[in-house]
Order: sequence, then C-alpha cells, then structure tokens
Amino acid sequence: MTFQVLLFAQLRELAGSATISVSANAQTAAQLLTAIAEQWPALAPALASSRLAVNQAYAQAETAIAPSDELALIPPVNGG
Amino acid sequence: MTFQVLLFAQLRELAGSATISVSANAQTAAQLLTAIAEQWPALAPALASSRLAVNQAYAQAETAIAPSDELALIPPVNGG
Amino acid sequence: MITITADPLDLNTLIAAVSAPHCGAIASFLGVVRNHNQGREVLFLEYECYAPMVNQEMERIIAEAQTQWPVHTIAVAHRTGKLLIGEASVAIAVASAHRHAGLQALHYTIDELKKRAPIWKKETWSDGSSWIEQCGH
Amino acid sequence: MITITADPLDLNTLIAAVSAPHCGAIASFLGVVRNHNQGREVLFLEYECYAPMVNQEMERIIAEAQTQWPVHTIAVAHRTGKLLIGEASVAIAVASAHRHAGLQALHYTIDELKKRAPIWKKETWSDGSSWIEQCGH
Repeated sequence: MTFQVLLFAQLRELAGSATISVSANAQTAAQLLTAIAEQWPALAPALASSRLAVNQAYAQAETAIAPSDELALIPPVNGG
Repeated sequence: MTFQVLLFAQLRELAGSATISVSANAQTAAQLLTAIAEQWPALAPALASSRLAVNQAYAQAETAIAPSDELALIPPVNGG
Repeated sequence: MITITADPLDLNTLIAAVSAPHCGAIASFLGVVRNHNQGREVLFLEYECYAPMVNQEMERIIAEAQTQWPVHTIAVAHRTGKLLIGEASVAIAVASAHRHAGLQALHYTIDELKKRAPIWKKETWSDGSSWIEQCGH
Repeated sequence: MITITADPLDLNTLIAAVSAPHCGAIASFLGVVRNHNQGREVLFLEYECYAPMVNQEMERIIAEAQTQWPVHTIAVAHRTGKLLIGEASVAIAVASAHRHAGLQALHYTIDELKKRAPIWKKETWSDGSSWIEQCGH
C-alpha cells in the first residue's frame, strides 16, 4: 500500500517537499511512523518529536490507517 | 467639631443631598459612623452596609479622622 | 492608566495605550450592559461614581496586580451616566511579556474593581428602578 | 467561529461576532509578535499552518471550553504568513453572561491552542532564522 503524508514546517524543509509517499504494509499509526523513519532518513532530526494526524485529528499509536485517509506529520506546534 | 461627609447612590437619595454635616466629638471612623446614625436617621436603610472612606481610601474602625479630611460614605459598590 | 468618562469606551484605545514591543500578550475585558439581571428585563443603567477615589483605589489595585504578576501596563476605563443594552461599562487591557501573567492580572483587576471601586449602578426596568447590590457572579 | 487569514487581525470584529444581549462579559486575548524571544532580537516571524486541521482542532477545543464553563460564543482568529513586531498573530474573544466563566474559558482556549493547533512559526533574527519550539511561558 502507498500512503501520502503531508509535511509542515521543519519537516517540509527537511524533505524538500510538502508531501511524501510511503510504501508500507501498515495498519496503524505506529507502523506507518516506523516505515517513514526507514524510508525518509532526512526527516530524522524532527521525526521523533512529531505526531501523526489522521483525518485532521491526532492519532494514537494504535489508531487504524488506510491509504484513503488524510495523513499528516505534525512537528512540535507553536501557534499563538 | 463639624464634619462634611460626601454621599453617593442610595445614600444620596435617602438624604436628599450629596453632602451632610455631622457635629460630633469624633476621633475615629467608628465614632463618626455612630454620630451619623444618630443625626441622620433617614440614612438607616443603607448605613449598616456602608463603609467610611477617609481621604479616598477605605477606613478601618480605628482610623483617625479630622474635620479637614475628605470623608465619604460608600454604600455597597457595584461597578464593572 | 485610569479613565472615567461619560463617552463610549473604546477597547482599541486601551490596547494601544498598553502595547509595548516586548509584550507578547494583551489580555482584555469588556463589561457590557445585559438585557436582564436577576430575572428582570433591564431597559437601561445609570452609573455613578466617586471619581477621585475610583482613581486612587484603581491605582492601588493595579499596583497590587503588578506586584503579584510580571505585567507591563494595565489600563482601566469605566463609563458613567446612562448606558443602554450592549454598551460597555468597563474596559480593561493588560500587556505582558507572557500570557499567564496577563490573564491572571486581568482577572484580579476586574474582580477587585467590582469589590472595591466606588461605583454604583441603578437599573431601570419596565416596572421600576433600583440601585443594585452585587449578585455575586 | 474560527478564522485563518493572511490579513491583519481585528479584535473588534471578533468581539462584535460573539456579543449577544444576554452576555455581560467579553474576555479577549491578543498574541502579539515581540521584539525578542529567548534572548535574541526578532526581526519578523512567519506562521505556517495546517489549516483544515486547525479548524477541526479549534472546534474541539471550543467545544471542550463550552462544556466546562457556561459561555455563549468563542471566536478565534489566527494569522498566517509574515508578521512584523507588534502585529497580532492570534485573537480570541469569549462572550458569557458572567465574567469568571468567560475568563477561564479564554485562558483554556489560548492554552490549548498553543498546545494542540497545528501552527508553526519561524523566527528571523539579525543573524539567522529557525522554526521555534515552545518556550513554555
């Protein structure tokens, strides 16, 4: 399965792109994060402090994912 | 000694005046309040819930007063 | 900065007065005349105050807030005279480097103003009028 | 009511949007770009956000605030793009019948926005630039 993942801020700059593709047999947020770490080593400086969002809500490790979901990596936020 | 005392809100309406004169041998805020109660019975409905201010600050019972002080009776406040 | 005025209040004027380049947070409060109070329909309010003591007491309250929390400037404006529903009776703006200090100082300033500032309001309803005691909210 | 915009924020617009005849208190907050942060002189900031999720997350935060305190309406506006010193990055207004609920809901809303809304700021100083982690203030 191929997942499209949105990137922002320092993650976007590290990848040089606002979206990455990840090919993985991932069923959960945690599995997808593991695949991202393997396939996108450039993201390493910020990946450990980032969270996955699934359909515009923060995911837990066991949150189920599918390629049709809107997936995003959220580095530490700093709005306001 | 004669003291001039400023009145506000319901106290002013009860007295029909924004200032009252009180003749008393009063040395403290508590003594002046006793004299006001005796000489201005019209104020009775609101006097017990009112505080004396001396020179624009709330007085304690033992706060010293003189006829030259700016004296005011402060009924329950309700600003904001 | 304390203002007592019969003119309409403008929160932006207070915010501009307290703003400073090192202040990242501006917390503010507007008290507005409601259309009912304690179950009765309010037509309008009249505010009366002992102006020089309001100034003194608010200076004390602001100094207390500035002692308790690291805030830069606190501005307070209170209106007097007749106010209609929806008009602002009080406006407060607090500028601080960080938000927690400003929000806490704001809360303290409005609470103490309500307890201590010599200001009185008389409510007029469809069936009468009265000086109002605080409802405790 | 949630607004994400590249245009300057206007607190009065938010206050007008939340006001209602039964609301006696309007608590509001402005976050403003400071001239320094963590010891360095800031020239300007750039805000980036994940707009649809900001909307969703702020809707959740507002619903949580309205569950915890009796408040009427909460409006939030956040600016994106390049901001100069003194410009407002975030504006929040809360209308309530009584002030304690509004002030507490305001404090909760800005705190949770800072923790959870997917918004990032990049600071540019005289000698470089970086995405900023929260300083905890």
